Amino acid sequence: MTTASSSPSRRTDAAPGHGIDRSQPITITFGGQKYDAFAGDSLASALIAGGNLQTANSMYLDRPRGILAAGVEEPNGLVTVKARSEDDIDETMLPVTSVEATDGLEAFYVSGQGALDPTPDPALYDRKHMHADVLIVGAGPAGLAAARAALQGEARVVLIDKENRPGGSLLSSRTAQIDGTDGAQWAADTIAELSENPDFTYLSRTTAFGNYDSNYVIALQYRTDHLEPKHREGVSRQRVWHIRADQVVLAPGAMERPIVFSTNDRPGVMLAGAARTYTNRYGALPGQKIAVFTTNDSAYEAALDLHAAGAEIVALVDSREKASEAATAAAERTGAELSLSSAVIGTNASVMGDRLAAVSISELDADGALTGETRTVDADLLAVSGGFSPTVHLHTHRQGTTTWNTEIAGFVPNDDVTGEHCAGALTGDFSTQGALDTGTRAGAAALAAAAANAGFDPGSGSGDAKAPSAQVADEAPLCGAEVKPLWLVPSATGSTDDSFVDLQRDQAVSDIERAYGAGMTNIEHIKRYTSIGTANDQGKTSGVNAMAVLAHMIGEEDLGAVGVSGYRPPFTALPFAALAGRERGDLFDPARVTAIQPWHLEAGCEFEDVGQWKRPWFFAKDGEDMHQAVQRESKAVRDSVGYMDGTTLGKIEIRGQDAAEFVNRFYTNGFKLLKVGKGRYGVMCGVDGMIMDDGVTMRIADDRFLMTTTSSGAAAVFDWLEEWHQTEWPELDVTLTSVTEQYSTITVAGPKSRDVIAKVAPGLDVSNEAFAFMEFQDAELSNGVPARICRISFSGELSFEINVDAFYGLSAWKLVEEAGAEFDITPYGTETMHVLRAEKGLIIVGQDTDGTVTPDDAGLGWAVSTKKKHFIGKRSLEREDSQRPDRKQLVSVMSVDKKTVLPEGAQLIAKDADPTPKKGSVQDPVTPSNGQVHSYGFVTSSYMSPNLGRPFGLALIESGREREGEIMKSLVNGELVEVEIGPLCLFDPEGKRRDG
Amino acid sequence: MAETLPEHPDFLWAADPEPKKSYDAIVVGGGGHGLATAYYLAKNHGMTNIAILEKGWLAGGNMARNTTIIRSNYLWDESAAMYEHALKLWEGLTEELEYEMFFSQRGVLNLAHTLGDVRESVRRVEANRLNGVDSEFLSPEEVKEVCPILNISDNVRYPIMGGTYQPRAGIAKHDWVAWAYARKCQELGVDIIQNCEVTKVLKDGEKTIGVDTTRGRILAPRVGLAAAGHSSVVAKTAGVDLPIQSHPLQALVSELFEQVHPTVVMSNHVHMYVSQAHKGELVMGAGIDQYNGYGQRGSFHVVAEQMAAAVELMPIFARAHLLRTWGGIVDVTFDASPIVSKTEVEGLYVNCGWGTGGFKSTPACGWTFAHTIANDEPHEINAPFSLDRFTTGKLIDEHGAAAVAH
Amino acid sequence: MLLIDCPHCGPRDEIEFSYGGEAHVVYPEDPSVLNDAEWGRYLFYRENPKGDFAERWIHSGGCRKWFNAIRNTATYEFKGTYAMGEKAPTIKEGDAK
Amino acid sequence: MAENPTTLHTPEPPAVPLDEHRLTPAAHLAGDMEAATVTGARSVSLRELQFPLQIGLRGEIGSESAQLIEKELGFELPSRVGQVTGDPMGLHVLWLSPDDFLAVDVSTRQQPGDSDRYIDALAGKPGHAVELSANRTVLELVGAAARDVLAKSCHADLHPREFGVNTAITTNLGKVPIYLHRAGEDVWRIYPRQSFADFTVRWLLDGMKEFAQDEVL
Repeated sequence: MTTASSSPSRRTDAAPGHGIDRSQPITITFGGQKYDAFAGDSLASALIAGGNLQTANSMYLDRPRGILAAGVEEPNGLVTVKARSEDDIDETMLPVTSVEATDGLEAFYVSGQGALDPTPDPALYDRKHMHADVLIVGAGPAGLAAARAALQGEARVVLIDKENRPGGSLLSSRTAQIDGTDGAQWAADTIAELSENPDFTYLSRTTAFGNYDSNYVIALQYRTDHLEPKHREGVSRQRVWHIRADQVVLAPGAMERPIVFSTNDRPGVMLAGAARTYTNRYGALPGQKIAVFTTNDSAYEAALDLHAAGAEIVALVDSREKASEAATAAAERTGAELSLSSAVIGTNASVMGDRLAAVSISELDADGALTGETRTVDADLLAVSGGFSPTVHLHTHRQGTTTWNTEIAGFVPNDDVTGEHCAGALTGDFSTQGALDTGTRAGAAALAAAAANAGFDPGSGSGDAKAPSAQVADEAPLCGAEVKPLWLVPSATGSTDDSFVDLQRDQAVSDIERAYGAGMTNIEHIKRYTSIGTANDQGKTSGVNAMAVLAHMIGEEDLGAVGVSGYRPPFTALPFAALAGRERGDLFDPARVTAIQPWHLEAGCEFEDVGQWKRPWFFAKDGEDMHQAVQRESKAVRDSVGYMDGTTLGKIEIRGQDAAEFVNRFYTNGFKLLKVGKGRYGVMCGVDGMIMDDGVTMRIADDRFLMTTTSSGAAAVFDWLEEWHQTEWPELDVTLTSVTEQYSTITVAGPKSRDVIAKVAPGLDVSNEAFAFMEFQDAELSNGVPARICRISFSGELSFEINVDAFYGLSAWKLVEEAGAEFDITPYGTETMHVLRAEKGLIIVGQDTDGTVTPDDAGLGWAVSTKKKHFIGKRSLEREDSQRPDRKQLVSVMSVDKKTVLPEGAQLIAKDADPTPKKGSVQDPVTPSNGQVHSYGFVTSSYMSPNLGRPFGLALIESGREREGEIMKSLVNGELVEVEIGPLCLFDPEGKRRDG
Repeated sequence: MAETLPEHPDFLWAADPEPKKSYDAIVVGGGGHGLATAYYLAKNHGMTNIAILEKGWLAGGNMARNTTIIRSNYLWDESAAMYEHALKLWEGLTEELEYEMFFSQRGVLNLAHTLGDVRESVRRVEANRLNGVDSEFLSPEEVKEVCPILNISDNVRYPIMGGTYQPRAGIAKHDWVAWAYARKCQELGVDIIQNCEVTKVLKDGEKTIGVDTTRGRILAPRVGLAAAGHSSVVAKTAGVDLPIQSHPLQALVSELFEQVHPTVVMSNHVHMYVSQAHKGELVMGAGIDQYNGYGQRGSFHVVAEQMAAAVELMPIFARAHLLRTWGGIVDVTFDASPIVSKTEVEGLYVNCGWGTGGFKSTPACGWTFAHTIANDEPHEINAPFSLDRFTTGKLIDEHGAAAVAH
Repeated sequence: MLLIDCPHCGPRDEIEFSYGGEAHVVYPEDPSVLNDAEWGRYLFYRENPKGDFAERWIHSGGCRKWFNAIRNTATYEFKGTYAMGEKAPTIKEGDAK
Repeated sequence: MAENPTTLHTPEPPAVPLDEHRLTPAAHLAGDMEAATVTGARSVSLRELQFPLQIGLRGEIGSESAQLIEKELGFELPSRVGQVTGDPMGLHVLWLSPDDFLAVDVSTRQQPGDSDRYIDALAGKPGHAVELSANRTVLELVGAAARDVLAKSCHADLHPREFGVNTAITTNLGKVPIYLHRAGEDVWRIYPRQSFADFTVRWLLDGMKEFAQDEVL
């Protein structure tokens, strides 16, 4: 069964087709047309086999373009690939050369700019970490040879390669044989043989895109796009590999450069190596009448391969003066005319279409100027080779430097990255035997270095590894004096407007000329002025040519003097989703929950995110909104009893002979004389004197304290204590242990809390006399669970805190629930906790403080010892700025109308200030022209209080304590509201309720 | 076919002028700040016998590496005054410098994901309004109206609870801004000397007399340092220590997409910010790398983390591609506010510590730093940003207090 | 992803560590005798060299021990790490990156 | 060959008084864990151990305190990173830092007072002994594919050459700080803190899914 294609098939059996499986025909749909293809095809090779190499027109100039390359460097062919299945979405801006053809695939071209699919991406992505002794990038002859040499003894060797099968350049070769075996087969055999060792990992379809410090290489693997959907369930579509390698062997090859000449952008102008790859790897002939334009010998190998596959070679155009052996042989065997010291200076399309129909050829004089007659030759493909640029990207990611090598006309890496070994074409040796030799050497050297570093047994193979031997008929790699780069071919008209350097950005030589004329002599400026090198291909085909054109203008031969050939990650683009990996939805970030969480969920609790914690925010009963729920909860605590999950408070055990001294150095108040069995509230400052945390610390024993911290400050405080102990005061005998998660903490607060505790802990004497405020007792709960119960209050009410080992938390909570039922005990969340503590003027660090608030500012001057010689932050509190009388001080604020709940964050301005907000557009600031309106402070906390019967808030206000009774104003929803300043504590200022 | 951007002018600056033996003033650092400073020295203060000394290529440091966000919605009065002065200058800059720089007031959204975020957001909005900075707090639905591609549903780990919005904020094309200043400097007679690294600030006693450079000695009685992350290194040659630390800050772009993102979105809570440039690429920034570093590169996990955040908040970005990453060097102070100040050495002035605020402040920084150099006295706007505050403790704490980076 | 050689745990990835800035900055014996300028220098001023830098790290995701390192801030290469209280190792110039 | 991996999990010790009043932090996910079990060549399964005794022990190696602790343990404390002393299927001690150790007994369920003798032994001496049995839960990931599941989010080198049987380290599993102990050939114990248990289990179950499918390289 065959499907009609748009064009006659250009598939040929006269070429090997190393990369396709002719027994597995598939069909793709491209731009609405069906194309026959084979498993192993790329989208580009399938299109070329279908006789279609024209891409979308260029982005800015709307010029017709065609497929130029066969690899990731492709500048013209960008496609949108339609969703392959239900668990896939459209993906755009993919190089047509990088997409693997699979049965049923649908795609179409885009012109330099794609449209993102708005459908949420249901595909899976993940990452995996791997450690290697030797990581090899590239499974061409060099990489494979390196792997053979490195996989010895106990070595762990990883070989990654972006292609769907091993072989690299061997896949593009018609005749290569290694050790007497067909090159592509040798590559497959080598992988099979190496894979018998469990410490060898070969990752195909995997592109190393970033190379970071200490050989941390990150690679993207395509795992499922080529598979039937049934194989994909639960399997990530793409995987990002994080590989830490002791040694890295880079064998990524080299990329061919186009040549800059007039109308060099015509569809049908193709890199010679790409034409060869389409032919030999995919059995797809890109043209029938082929002209070849080269600066070196490599294109002759392509000419012979294309000829062997049935194409007519119509012209051989060589920039060099003398015919090389390869040139002579190619001319002889293809029958094509060989033009030396010549260049293609222009191209023409047929009248009927955009594709190349003819090329114009002219001789060049010794200075590179046009000379003699121009002749025109009909051709439907121009295979060009401007030389090769070693793929130095990964090397330069590590700040590795490069040197311009005039022999090969390319940048080659310098040996200046620790633990890196270069092999193959990257080194500037483009021959197959060279790849095998340098690969073997690099692999052996990497093995020896890794074995020495990691101390494993490198086996017997290290050091004397023997390279495989290559036989390649017609191989003519460019080398030495046989390269004559043609950086800028003069045009017949003198105009350089259509001599393109960056095809994707539509930038020509004339654009570089303008930039140069504007004063720019640095390639970085040129790139920015012209945008060359910034498109999808990141200048893979344009970078060196742009530098060369500039060098040409400023008369510099060494391109290294024009700029550095450095690249930034990633080597090839990768989807955001791949980097997101599994961190999506509720796996985006851990949600930390307490042992009581199942109860909260069942109760229909709303949660508040506090750091990573999910904290119960409020417990709405049937039909209640948040306001109603919080009013009810707040009242219940003051009127009867409530209970709250306080587990998230940080807890740190501090033990040692110097524990009291240690604690004392952190808090602003004294802790040395705290009695065993008692607790004390303390404020902790940073070295800058600003409040960083607060909490109650209890003395469990002479040498043992339990410090509690705020929920969000727990980790920071623990780190803070450790830092001082380890780095400043190691002589103190203390050990610190975080026990935050060892305990579940249940707060029981309200006038009836004593009754509840009496039931929950029947053996405990809960009377005021036996169990005073700020004391703790060890007790057994009624179900036999051991607990520590403290009398601590953050609400001003009689209040107890039950601490049990966390795994008992839920049962203890239920015990409280049961015991409290007769008092209508009410669960409450953080919002109610905030209302209650604010009524008492108690701060929440991080809400009523912001890193600029001293203890005195927060009304905690009483907690700052004047007797202590030292505590952290003390010196800063003595600075003039910390003593300013006009510092912002925490006070209460109440809307005069007794109705308005001030927004938290509202600013307070003078009573007579009139900022006259402009009506209408939000574009108008409050004070468009008449300057700042002075803000005296702002509201830090604000609530409706059922216990005060009015809304109230806390605010930090300049000289706030002096302003008690003063009226200020605040802007609420565009209206000015009068606000009265009050004392910090509004509810039960005498503290009568604390003891019940 | 996509819209092409207008072309740059045919002439920008002299390619390679020889430095003179002496100048009235030298600005060290040819980035945005150095160029703006030189421009305002020439234009506002008539000082045209001056030179900009750049160690590499013009505007090739942070100016070439930032994510181009411009906003003035800073919390404290002092900061708001500085950045709002900048924003007002930005609003007339295209005209003044006669250079299209794609200043686009597309607004900046700062998302709130927790109750704490909401509280701090409202505080900042209200403070901004009193300082003449346009700013408002938006509900999740209003956020969605401004930026339809945001996911405001509850089915994410940190749902969007609202956000602040500054409509006058936006973006500009960084290179074009730098070149606009450079061209005007050139016109006003300022010498722009590239590939000229200052190796030592020269003193006669406690007085500045010039600099030694890789292109020889150049004398000047006034030297202004505008070398960003390298300020510590240069200042130290004059014996001046600066309270700054230099860290890598990374950013990235995608390839070009049809426009889908009409504003600038920043989220401090999940560490990411993103805009879509005129040509269509998504421009994003990551958090600051933790370690000191001058390498103009950072660690990859810092970049990767914000990709997850981006996909969570804007699911349409799942298949956008990371095309290029890079790093700048940000110099940060203890209070996350800059230093624009005289020093203990007469005639030596420093402008540094801008952290992530450098680009957006460019015009105001240049304006006030030029004033400081020309008058040997700070402008009222930069007076609070002096070095003295690290002695008195009168800090302008923009990260302790609800600040949003970038 | 820097590779950091914790003196106690050996080489681990950077994500397990937190940075502590300049090393060997000693908390003043008696802060109260310092004037505001001296105190300000202790609080806010740290060396910021481009090149070798003695700095502190804590293996927060490992043994939780602070330690010191010599690292080049231009190349990011670690020249050595040493436990708190140990003397800084002598660093050769010109080590490869 | 296709041995049921569930048999390789550490046997559950008998119940003790008070068990009826306590729950492990991932108890609500026990059914999900059971259902996610993969058998065959790529086997992997996840369980939560039931209340093994965990005691935080502090003391400088070689100090009098360390010796007192060792006397109570009946064996030496581990003295270098990765080292575990004692019996990995009974009472053993993980090295956390040069002066920080975690004693774990997986052959018994914790009961109140279990740590008292260590606390008493250190009376008046530097160091510390802290009851931490509820601080972290112990998840056990078992099977031929267990290492692959871990490698999806653990940076550490878990290859057998570098991470032999009975090695334990402090590391991260994605964003979760954990202790990781390789207690047997294919037996990995993961110690997240109590509050992270729910997330850690769901994170691991997500990572296990693909092993129920044909292998995709």
